[in-house]
Amino acid sequence: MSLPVGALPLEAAPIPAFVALFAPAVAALVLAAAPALRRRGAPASWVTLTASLLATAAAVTLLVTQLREGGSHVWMASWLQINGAGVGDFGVRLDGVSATMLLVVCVVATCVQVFSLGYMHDEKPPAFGRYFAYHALFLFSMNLLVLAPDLLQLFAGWELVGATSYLLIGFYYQKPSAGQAALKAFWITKLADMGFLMALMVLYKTTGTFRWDAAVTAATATTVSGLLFFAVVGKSAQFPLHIWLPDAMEGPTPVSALLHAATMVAAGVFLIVRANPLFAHAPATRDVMLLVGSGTALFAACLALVQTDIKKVLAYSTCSQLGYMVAALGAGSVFGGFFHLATHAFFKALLFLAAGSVIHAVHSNELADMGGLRRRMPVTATTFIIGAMSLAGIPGLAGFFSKDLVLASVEGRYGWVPFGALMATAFLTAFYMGRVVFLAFFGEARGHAGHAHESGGSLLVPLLVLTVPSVALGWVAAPLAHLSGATYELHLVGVVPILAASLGLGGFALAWVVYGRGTLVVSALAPLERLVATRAVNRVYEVGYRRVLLVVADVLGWIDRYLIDGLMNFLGWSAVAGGRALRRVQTGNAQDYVFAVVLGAIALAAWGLLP
Amino acid sequence: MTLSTSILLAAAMFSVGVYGLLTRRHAVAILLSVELMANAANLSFVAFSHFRGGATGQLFALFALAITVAEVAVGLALVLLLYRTYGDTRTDAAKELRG
Amino acid sequence: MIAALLPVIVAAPAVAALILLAIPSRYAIATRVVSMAGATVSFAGSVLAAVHYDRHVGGLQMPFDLPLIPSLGVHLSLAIDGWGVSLVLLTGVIIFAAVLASFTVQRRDKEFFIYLLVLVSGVFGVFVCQDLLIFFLFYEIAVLPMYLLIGIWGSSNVVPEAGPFRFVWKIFDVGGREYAAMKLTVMLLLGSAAILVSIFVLYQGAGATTFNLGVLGAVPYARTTQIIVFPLLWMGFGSLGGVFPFHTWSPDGHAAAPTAVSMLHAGVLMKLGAFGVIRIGMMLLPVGAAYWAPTVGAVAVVNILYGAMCAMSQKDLKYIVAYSSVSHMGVVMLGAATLNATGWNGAIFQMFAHGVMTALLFSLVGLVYERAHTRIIAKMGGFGTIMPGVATFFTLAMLSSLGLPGTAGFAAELMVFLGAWHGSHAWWTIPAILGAFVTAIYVLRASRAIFWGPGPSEHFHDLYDARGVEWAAPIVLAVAIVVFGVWPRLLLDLIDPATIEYLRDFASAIVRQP
Amino acid sequence: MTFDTLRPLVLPLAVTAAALVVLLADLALPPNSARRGKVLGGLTVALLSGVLVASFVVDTSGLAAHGAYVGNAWTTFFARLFLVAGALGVLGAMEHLEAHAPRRQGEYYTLLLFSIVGMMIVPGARDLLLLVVAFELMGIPLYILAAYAKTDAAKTRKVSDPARAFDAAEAAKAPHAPAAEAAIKLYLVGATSTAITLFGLSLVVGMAGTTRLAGLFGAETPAPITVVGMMLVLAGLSFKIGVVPFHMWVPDTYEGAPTPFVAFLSVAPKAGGIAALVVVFLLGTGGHPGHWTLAIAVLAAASMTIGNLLALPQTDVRRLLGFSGVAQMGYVLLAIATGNAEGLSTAAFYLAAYVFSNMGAFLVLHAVAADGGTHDLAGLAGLSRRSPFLGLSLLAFLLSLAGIPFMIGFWAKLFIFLAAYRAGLVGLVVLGSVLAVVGLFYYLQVARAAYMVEPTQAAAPRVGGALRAAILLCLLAAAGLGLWPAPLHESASEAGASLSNSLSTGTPAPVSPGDDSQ
Repeated sequence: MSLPVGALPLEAAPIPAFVALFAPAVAALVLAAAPALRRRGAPASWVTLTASLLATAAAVTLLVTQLREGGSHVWMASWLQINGAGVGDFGVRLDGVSATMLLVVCVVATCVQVFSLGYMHDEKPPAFGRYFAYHALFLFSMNLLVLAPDLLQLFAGWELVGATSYLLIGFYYQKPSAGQAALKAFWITKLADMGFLMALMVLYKTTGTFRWDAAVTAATATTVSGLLFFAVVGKSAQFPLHIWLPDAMEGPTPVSALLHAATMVAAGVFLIVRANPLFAHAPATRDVMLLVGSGTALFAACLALVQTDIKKVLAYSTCSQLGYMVAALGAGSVFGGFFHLATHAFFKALLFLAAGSVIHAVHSNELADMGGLRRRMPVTATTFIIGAMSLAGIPGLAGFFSKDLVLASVEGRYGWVPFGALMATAFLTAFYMGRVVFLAFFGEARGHAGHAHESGGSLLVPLLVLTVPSVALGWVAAPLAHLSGATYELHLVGVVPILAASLGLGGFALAWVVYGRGTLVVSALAPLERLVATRAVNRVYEVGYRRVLLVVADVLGWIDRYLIDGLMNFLGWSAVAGGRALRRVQTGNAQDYVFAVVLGAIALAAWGLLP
Repeated sequence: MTLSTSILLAAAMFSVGVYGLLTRRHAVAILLSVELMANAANLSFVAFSHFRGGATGQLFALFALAITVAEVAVGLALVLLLYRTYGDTRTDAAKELRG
Repeated sequence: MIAALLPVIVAAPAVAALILLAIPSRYAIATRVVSMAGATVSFAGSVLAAVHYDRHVGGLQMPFDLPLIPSLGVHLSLAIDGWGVSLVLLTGVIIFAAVLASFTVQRRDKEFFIYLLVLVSGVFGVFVCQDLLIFFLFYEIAVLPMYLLIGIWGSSNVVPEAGPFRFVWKIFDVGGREYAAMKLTVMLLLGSAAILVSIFVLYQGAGATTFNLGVLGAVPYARTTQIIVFPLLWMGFGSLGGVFPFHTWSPDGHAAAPTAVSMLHAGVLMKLGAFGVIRIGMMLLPVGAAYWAPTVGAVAVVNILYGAMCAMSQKDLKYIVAYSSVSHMGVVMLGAATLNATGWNGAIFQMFAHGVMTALLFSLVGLVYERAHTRIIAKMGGFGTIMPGVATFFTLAMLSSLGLPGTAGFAAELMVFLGAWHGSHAWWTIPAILGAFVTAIYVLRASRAIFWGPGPSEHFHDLYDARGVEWAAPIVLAVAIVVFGVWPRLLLDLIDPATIEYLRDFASAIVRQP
Repeated sequence: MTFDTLRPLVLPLAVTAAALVVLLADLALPPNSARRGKVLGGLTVALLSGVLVASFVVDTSGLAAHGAYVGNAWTTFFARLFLVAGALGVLGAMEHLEAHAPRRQGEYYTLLLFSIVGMMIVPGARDLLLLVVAFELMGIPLYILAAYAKTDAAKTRKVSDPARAFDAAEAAKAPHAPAAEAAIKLYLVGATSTAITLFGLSLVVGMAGTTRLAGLFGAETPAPITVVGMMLVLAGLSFKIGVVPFHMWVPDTYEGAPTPFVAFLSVAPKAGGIAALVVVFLLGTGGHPGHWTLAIAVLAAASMTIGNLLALPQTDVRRLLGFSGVAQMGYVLLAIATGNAEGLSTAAFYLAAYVFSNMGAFLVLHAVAADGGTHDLAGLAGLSRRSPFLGLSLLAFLLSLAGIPFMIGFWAKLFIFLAAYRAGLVGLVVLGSVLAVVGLFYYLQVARAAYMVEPTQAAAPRVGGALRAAILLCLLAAAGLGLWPAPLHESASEAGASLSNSLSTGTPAPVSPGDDSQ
């Protein structure tokens, strides 16, 4: 099997790549192997943070190198040995996409970890240490995924981030709801991952490798990409497998920021970007992606309208934005999807962290317990509003550029239906973000909000850091596009950008009218609230789990114990029963014994007389 | 009297012995029945010897007699023991060992 | 010195057992030291064998031969190949951990160690033996002590049966340790009966001069013979390998067994069965194997899915782990049935992976049981707060069980699934993968029910985390899971050359089939 | 008649002499001497061991008594087997006799020795007359020995020391040991069998006109009446082996007779019976695979099945071992049914293995019961903790009987199955190996009692030195030969081959009386 162009043995990989991959791994190992260190709390956080900073520095170096030199390089070793040949690549693949993604991941992760220093400060030291150990493991897994030279390693990273997500959602494992949410998240993504596994098998059977750039027929490409997309639907929380993401908000807020907004859920999108050679040959899959993506975007945005929990609003918003990305990729705009991923990672992380800051201050997730925080927490409020505007696509902010790109890419497809949906979503996005902003930061303080204080430095610094890309990333779209092998032209004037911008502004305006001024009560949302309260999609899964899976399991368990095992027991019992029955022949009367002898003799003699 | 009638006689005698063996309760009667069976064998030995020539059968019958005598001697001792233990000489008195 | 390595590995535990016989039972420490020494010698020997095995040369190495009954051609002949090395290593790791985990045995500890060590000698013997009859002999040795180990030191099922048929339970004392021990023994020995008959056929068919596996492997048995005998071997060995429907001893047996015994039994002994199917059944009867492979594969898939579903319905922690073994052994058998290198590598690797993983699970379940005195999941909850270490290891084992990358379980299942998809019956893969998904459901469900949730009830306030030497077994096993999970080539480089050789022989036998 | 013509018979003759020596010593010793038992028992064991040693020194091959007796490896093998069984039986019984019948010990040993003489002649007999006499010499002392404990009944009935009894109430209900009943059952079935044998023989011998085995059948198909005769002989001989349906005395006698005697009764006479069967049906029929081969196979199947099934529900270990013995003899018949040298050698091997395993098991049982215990499963409760030695030995013997590796019994079963398989008796092999698992089930029930049930008393049973030595010897043999079966296997093969040779080359033609050339 020949290695792809530019493949180098693992030993020759540049040191930064190693650092980015293994610094968090070492941190995770150290924290796993040294419980004394971990259980002390603070030292654990420093171990993880050091690793993250190292990884970030490495990522910067790698990106700079990429910007300067470009090209794509693979350093790897075979992970399996089958029939005398190496199978599966373990190593790093460096190109524009992975370098960009690596930087996004590392920066957001570092910010989140710094934020966590303050946010999780009240945890007991062992829990604090455990939290940071998980973070180190997560960063390793995510980098493993990002740097993967083939789909096998990507899958490994994919599964590992899933497991870390499970651990982090269930971080407050004593809370039953957290446990439930962790299981739900893991099960649903795991179900979707079966698609990934199948894709690996199909790919391996036809090409003997797990590379996404292997030459395949259109049929194989469609199968593989379709299966991969199924995995993406789970991981990136697309309809109908999106239900785990809102529940995942049970985890600590920084975790929601990092895993369930910025990076892990975006892994699905990243996968499509990576495996573009496969998807490019599969128009059918792309069509499905377009429809699912735009549908999810609109659907989730509607759900976000009526959430009362600030994190849930953001969670549905994440679903919705991921729908944007998927739709863009479905429309064939790889860079559009990827760019939105990058901007979204920053502003959504920012939003979540700012929300975390708020929650930290008011000790509640409910919007009803907030209000008027703009004066009490000015920095948090400002950064949140900037993030919200970026998300809503206010011109000039990062979100505007990427959203514009997405919208442009779906223009005219399927009789403008996806376009319409995404446009509507843009409006709704602005509206629900406006709702949050006005409910939380404006108006009268409710509940604890009156006593809230601005958070400390370790919470605010990450916010400020993340504000920068949330605002400015749009202006460096061109070099990023170049890195990904695409071209990007900035066009601010056109039907789409202007429409999108005005919809965004309109959404905010409407939100101000409804929630800021309170002059208009939107009774139209009432049916939607009722609809959401039915949890219809969730019910389907619950029935599948409780009424089908568990019942079938119980029936099979019964069959195993009573029929299959029962048969074995019956055989054993019948032998003993046979022995018992035969015992009666042994009467104890000597004459009967003699009788048996005589009978035996007669039988034998008769046998002898037979011809 | 031919060989076959002698053998048939022996067989009949043997059968009578078997019948007695199976139906009599008294240990001594049973011993007698066994003796009848053994003597049926002796009769057959001698009959063969008589009709077919050669002394083998007669020789064998002598040995067989000696053996059965030894056996019966032991048997009677056992009957005595039976009586002493159970106060009865019917074999079905001793049926504690079973199952 | 290397020439004597295999006999040393095999004999060390038995010798330790003999020494134990001479030590008065009141010397608890000496008992443990001697047992540990026996286990350590074997463990070190197996590591040495793995290091020393020359994988570039391949084939059977470190031969040892002792004619036992020359007139029949019975030789105590030991040699090792890549498969053997992996499985000997597995056994070494597990007996090492199992002896450590048994340090807490209080009642009749000397006897316990004696049986445990004798059993392990048998296991080692099977993996390195190159003589069919001696193979069988060691196989029996490995199976038999289980009766006493479970019957004396086992625990009885405490989940009360419900439903209209519970009287059946009363009749048989189902779930009782003696019931479990007897059922296990009888079912496995029924399997042995089938194996014995098959051995006769093979021996006689080869001219009745030798039992050497290499020689027998080269004998082209008639097609009919192969087709008749292979299922006998499959079912015979399969009864130990947990093949449906001969698996029912396994839940009761594993559940009733004491910790170390469960570890050994699920960790190593079930592998003996699967190894027997592959090494004896498939290698000696290739045509029969090829003929029956679809059936073997289909039953393996049933094992995977059915075992997983049954595990989900269990209320007793040990039963869950036991049924998960049934399910995972299905993966091994599925790999075997693929008849290709990927699947076979996967099967052998899965033997290792599942061995280590399930041993870890059982050692932890043992720890929990020792403290909580219950195995009923419904009664547990929130143990994570007070036994965080156990919870962590348990989570690791569970994640390996569901095939998380980075744990040994992943590489194994991946290869098996790849092999199955590559094979002639690709459809097997789909239910098998579904089974893997169901595994994810039941293992995490159990893990959550035990360790998560609000702190434990009053009843369990005096629980405590693992202590001192109790850590040793989980650590050893967890390290094995992670090391071989992260870099499976450590083993695959040993397994693969052997697989290639076997596969070559297999393929040529199919080609020149009568 | 020179000594040379008797040389093949030197071993049985030596044992006869030994019996007379013991008889005289018994008369010579003062009746109330305390050391009487030790001297007599020791003497017997010493003499038997001497003969055993002699069997390795003296060449006993050749014809004796005008060809009525043939000595070869087969007879030597069996002679040693009987000598070992006898010695072990005496060792095991010594303390028991001393305690229960101090004044009748001489009789016991003498009778035992006479029985052994009979046994030793049977395998080499080539003349029906000699065979019948030897067979009866073997059998008649056994009737007496079975009734030997005639006074035991009363003793066992009332438990002397309730504190040492397992459970006073249980013990009161437990069947006491009615030696009379045991003996009378053995006797009645035995006498009937003798009569049947004699009647059968009268037909066979009458038709053939000779008592020499070699002359019983010509080349032509035997007449129906001869066949009937042979079948009756088969029925008669089967009693001694205790195969179904001639087995019913077995458990009752085992339960009622004194256990040390049962230890001997359960192995040696069975081997003698098998030897007689082999002589009559392989040599006598000139190897005609006729009805009898099939009949023997049917008996084997019936014994294996019924014996194993009936052993399952037993709680008295003596009965359990009795039924298991029925099954074990089924396995031996399986070997005989092959009718070839390999089958014969495996049968010989099996019998040797059976001697050690079964005697050992009975002796352990006796050791437990002798010290105030009982013979049932409850009596064994916790044995492994009361006495690790007895527990381990019992386990070893049980595993050997069940055919588990590294015990001699494993090889025995293996060889038999292999031989049977090679002779084409595949169905019986399958049946046998499945039933072996059933066998394991009940053997493990015994092991369960010894290992898993909590002991009801802590003290180890007091075991006399001789009994302990006997158990140890059995254990060493069962385990040692299990680890290294080659020597026994070689010698059994040789034995089987020598018998088979004399079959294929034809036994020497019937020698006319007065011809002393051989």
